[in-house]
Amino acid sequence: MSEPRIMLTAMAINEAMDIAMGLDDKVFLLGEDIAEPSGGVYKVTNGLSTKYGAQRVRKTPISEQAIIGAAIGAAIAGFRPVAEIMIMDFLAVCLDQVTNHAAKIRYMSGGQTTVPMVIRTSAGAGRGFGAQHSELLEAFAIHSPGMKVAVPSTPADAKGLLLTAIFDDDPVLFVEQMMMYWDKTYAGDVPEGDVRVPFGKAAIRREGADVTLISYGRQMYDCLAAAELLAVDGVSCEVIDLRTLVPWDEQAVMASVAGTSRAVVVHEAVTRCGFGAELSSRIHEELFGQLSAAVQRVGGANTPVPYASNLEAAFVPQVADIVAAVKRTNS
Amino acid sequence: MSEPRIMLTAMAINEAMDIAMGLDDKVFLLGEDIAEPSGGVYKVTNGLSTKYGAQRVRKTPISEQAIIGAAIGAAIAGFRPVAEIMIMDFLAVCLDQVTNHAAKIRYMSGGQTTVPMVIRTSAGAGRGFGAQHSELLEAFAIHSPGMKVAVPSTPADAKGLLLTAIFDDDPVLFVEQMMMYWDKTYAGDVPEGDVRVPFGKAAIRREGADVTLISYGRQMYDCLAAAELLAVDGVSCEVIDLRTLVPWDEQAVMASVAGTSRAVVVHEAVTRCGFGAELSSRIHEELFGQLSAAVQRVGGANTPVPYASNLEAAFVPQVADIVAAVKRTNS
Amino acid sequence: MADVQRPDAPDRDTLLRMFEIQSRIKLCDERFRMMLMSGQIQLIYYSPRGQECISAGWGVHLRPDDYVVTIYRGLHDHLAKGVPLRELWAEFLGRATGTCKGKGGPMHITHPASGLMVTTGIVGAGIPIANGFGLAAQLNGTDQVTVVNFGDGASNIGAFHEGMNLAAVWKLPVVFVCQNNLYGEHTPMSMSTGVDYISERAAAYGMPGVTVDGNDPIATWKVMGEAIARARAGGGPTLVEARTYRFFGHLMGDAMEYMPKEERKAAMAADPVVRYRVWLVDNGHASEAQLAEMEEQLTAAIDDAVEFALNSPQPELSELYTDVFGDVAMEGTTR
Amino acid sequence: MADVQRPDAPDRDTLLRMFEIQSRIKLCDERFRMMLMSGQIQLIYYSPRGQECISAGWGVHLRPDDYVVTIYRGLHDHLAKGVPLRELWAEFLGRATGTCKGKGGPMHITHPASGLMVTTGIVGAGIPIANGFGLAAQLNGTDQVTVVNFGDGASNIGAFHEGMNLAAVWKLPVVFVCQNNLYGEHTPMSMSTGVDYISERAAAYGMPGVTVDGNDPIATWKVMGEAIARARAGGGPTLVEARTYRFFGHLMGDAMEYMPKEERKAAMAADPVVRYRVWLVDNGHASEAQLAEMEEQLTAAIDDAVEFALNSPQPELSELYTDVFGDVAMEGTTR
Ligand SMILES: Cc1ncc(C[n+]2csc(CCOP(=O)(O)OP(=O)(O)O)c2C)c(N)n1
Ligand SMILES: Cc1ncc(C[n+]2csc(CCOP(=O)(O)OP(=O)(O)O)c2C)c(N)n1
Ligand SMILES: [Mg+2]
Ligand SMILES: [Mg+2]
Repeated sequence: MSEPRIMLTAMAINEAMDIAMGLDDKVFLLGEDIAEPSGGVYKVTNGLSTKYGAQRVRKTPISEQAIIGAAIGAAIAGFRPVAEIMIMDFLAVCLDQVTNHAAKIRYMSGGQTTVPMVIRTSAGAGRGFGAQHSELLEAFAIHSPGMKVAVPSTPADAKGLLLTAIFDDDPVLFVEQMMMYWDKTYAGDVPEGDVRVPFGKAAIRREGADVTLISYGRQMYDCLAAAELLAVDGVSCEVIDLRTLVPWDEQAVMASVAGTSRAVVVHEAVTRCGFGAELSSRIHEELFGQLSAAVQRVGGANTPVPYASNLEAAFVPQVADIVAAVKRTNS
Repeated sequence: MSEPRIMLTAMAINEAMDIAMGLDDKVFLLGEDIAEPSGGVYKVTNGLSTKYGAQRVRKTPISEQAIIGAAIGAAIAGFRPVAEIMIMDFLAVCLDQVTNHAAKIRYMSGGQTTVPMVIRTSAGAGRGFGAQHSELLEAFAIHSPGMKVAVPSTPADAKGLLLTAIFDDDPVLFVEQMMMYWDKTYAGDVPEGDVRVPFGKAAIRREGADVTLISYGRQMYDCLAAAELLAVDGVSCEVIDLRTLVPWDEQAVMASVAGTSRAVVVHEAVTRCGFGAELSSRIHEELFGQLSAAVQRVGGANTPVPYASNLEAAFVPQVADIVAAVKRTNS
Repeated sequence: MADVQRPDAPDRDTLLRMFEIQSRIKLCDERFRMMLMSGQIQLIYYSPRGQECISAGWGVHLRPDDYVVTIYRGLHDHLAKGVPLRELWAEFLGRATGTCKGKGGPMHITHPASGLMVTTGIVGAGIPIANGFGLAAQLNGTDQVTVVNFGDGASNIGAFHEGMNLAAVWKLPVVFVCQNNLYGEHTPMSMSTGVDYISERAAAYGMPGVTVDGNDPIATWKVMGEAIARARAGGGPTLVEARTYRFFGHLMGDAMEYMPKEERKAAMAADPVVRYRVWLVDNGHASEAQLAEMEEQLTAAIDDAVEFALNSPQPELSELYTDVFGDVAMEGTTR
Repeated sequence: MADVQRPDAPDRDTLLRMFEIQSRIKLCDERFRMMLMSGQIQLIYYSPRGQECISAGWGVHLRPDDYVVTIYRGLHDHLAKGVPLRELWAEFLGRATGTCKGKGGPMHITHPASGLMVTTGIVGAGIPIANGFGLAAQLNGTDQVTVVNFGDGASNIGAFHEGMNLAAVWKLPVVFVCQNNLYGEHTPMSMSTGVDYISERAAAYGMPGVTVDGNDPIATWKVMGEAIARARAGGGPTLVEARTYRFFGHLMGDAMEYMPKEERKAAMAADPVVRYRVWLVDNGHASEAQLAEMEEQLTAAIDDAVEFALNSPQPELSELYTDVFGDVAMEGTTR
């Protein structure tokens, strides 16, 4: 049942959808180009329309409002739709359906109607896609009460969190960093079968005593790399991978930072008003007296994502930025 | 030229548009129902279509994407459009035009094309409008590099900041709290003529020594009220009104907090991932060693805006919440 | 229509059920406006007065398990779908006993037990959501129909377009009811819309489109019946434009300067509910006494609902934090 | 069309100018694909191959001060509007000498000097923005025309609907050019769109709509000319659907499993640029030598542009922080 196998992220996500559809015929997928013969522009839904048919793996027109709207209605009526928004920046064309409807309907109905749906979306810079295809916008959903948000970093989490998301009774924004889909660097063990990863439980990816690095998604690897480098200088970093941002594991974070007295938060999204600001604020609010230094933030530049590869690389937070931030907590 | 007169907020905003249109025939207005005979659902554009004609005060269909798009194109072509999005929650139906286009076009074009436009929008709870007509969403724009953001608190600022916004060469989101439009409580002196208020310069609304209250828009008055109450207990509050959030006056804030060593940030928007988180983070980052307590945040509840008047009132931050937050900085 | 027998009319029972729905709406609306004007209650109120026949026209065709989606101007639709008066009034007044515990309010009336699934305040946004209900029925293999209501102004927003096209491509069992009251807020339809008849837009999706006089209950009943039957039989969606008039401006307190006085006067003089009542009596479908009794009963039910609502408490303050998420553990989150 | 004289054809100069634009596009595209396949350059590339005649069709009608808006698949439109080869190539390669200093990239080519105002990567989003250029011309009282290009798939998104309606209501001098290549990414138009001809959608806005064979340069030239002339004369907008075929999948590297092989083969066999070339020679509009020389010159210009681009530096790292705002004081903002 839970024999581990090395898998790529895209395959793990595919497997989660496969398992969910096998378990519950109320689960269906909809989105642009997700069906065969192509199986999705990133091949993440590959094979699923062949296995489950065009009724349950539904290709849509280029109509993101219609996609999310159909998912909302079907979810209220008892289904568990998994809607794909091809690239996260396109959330902006359907945000009304996401924030004004999916997120608020449970509340506005006094709990009568629930919206158990998942919005899967791929995100992130690094592919030379330019300013309108490279953003991480999780902050929009986090600032919209009613939405849950997951950002996996490992194939096992991608699978396990997606299974949890699909069977959760609230709408979940599920963020997949496209750089990770098919890159072997990010491959990892994935247990077989219906193994779920709970929301709101962070993973401690490395234990350490001097400073806590808090991140999620692909930036977790940069934190690990920074921790390696810093270890050489004798700085011991604890690396926390949040896995879900709404809810997020305050307990684990506070416990770690209470121990280390120093924290750095890292994400790819634009720093200004990003989730790092929320994390930083909460840590200061809870642990002010126990901190040796201000919580440091490392995020994307406060700019649109540039095209030229050197600028794009500079936009994304680097391992060196994390190392520098850790050093700031020690000065 | 600058004889002060007592005006209501809506009138001050109206006067700014009137002056701008008189000064520059490239300024025009567009939005739903903004023309005569009704002059806008809140009468903020009253009289302007009669004075400047239907060509320059343009009623639109209910098509927010078309409104913002038309403003963007015209702005690039040399106009200074002032687009009205009736209620701030409706930003969600046109966010793509705002964040992916208005905000990014200067950058994506390498500075060749600029987008000198203003998006005026009314916002805020307190009118019994429910979850979809009551939100403050300035965080979305702040997290979208390229957008400037202004949130006036006084009629003089409403006029002066709007004039600056219209003649600024970047897109500006101009947030008007609808509770203030016609309420005499918020009336104030407004200088005559083309008197502009610069962006990025905070106003110190009350001087104080013990704690700095930082806010913007209508919540500034709650800060003043809290300061009054706290003065009775011998706590001296400095009240800073940011006026613009992008850019924001870091210098003034840091100077004040360096002096008081305590800060509370206050806004109406949902607390989680709101601009208060950014402010709190920045203050900690800059002044950690000089702070006596963690920066406290007071914001809207982490919920959609409820309908029942008692719940709606509880959603919005109260003077008592500010007082309590100040007390937390002293414990 | 006053003194003509209509060969296209439905049976007597249906005729009277339509009148009952219309009257319930009309009387409720009158009570709301009266109580608002007298200051007894305070709320943002979008009167549906003048549009009663439209919702009655689809109301009598629908089953309880059919789905309805509507908008802020939704009172008539809520009542036509059978949302109970007490809970409806309580919700309008923001009471704990309301359909949504007072947390949604008039713009967000929800009552799944009656099939009233979503009321939205965002123009056009209900249209894509309605497709989801249609899709659920299609996937479940039931013959449930979804009716989604919206205004003429809504036909200019993106969500309308995306929703209509998807419904057509997927042949969803959804009836799109455009209640064309000739105005969107303060703007006459002709100033904002590239066509004269909203139904012309159906062709852009390969969908049947039909315009009906929404003030003629029988014609409306017929057109709605055809569209609903087509959807139920798997024949796909229809766009029905029901033309009518909004008696009282966009919302209560609206000065209505933009509505020509004569136009409004004429529309009110031709009050479709009053006209229909006369026709029912004149043509022997009901006696004056019978209708008067029905109206009395409705008035009594409204009296009861108003009292129920006024006597109900506001929600507990703790309700601010509930129903954000399904997990109790995530509730009670502070600011 | 190979051996027939066309009475509807424009003068010889126009015929040759169209061919020149088409060839510039075709040769540029071939160079891009060759360099990509050989690994000399790396970028996300959306080939416009097959769609050349459409942009050439409007290109010869436009003045430098007319406005064009286009999309990620925009190379043909950029070239038809006269964006200079060197800066264009440099931008595609992300160099400091590019139209946008390398900061925008192929999806965001901007060159106001040629009237190429906006290139967007968001499907449909250019349509509402194009209206703004049209409005500017209208308010300024000039007779400038705006041409906005988009795909068949884009006709299903909300922005299309809102933009078309507003243009019609305001009678804007905008020509909406739907380059219907029968696919949106991997999805054939028939699976996503409720109509067979996108031009049918124009009626939903009271706008003239016309479908033309976008592979027939002369027919396309004629239809574009009429639409542009109408807009220039104050007659308002037109929706032109130019039907064509996308030779190479959605983007470079696309496995094209979803495009029937025979269909693609047939389209490529009927290559409109090649066909047009033959027709020009067969009908005496140009000699083989003349066209060959033109192609040689274009090739030389492309050689030059490629060399220019390859020899240009990437932008300075400090450029990351510039052009976010107009105020220098706000630049250099750190993370
Ligand atoms: C997206 C959006 N834009 C604007 C509004 C403000 N608004 C509320 S109702 C309305 C008019 C709608 O007109 P119509 O669709 O004809 O419906 P009616 O009110 O006439 O029933 C407008 C503009 C809104 N609620 N949502
Ligand atoms: C709003 C939005 N949704 C989805 C996409 C992803 N996407 C890019 S191109 C494309 C297909 C567009 O098809 P069409 O409009 O026919 O243009 P073509 O590529 O065929 O020229 C899609 C779905 C996008 N860029 N923007
Ligand atoms: Mg209307
Ligand atoms: Mg296409």
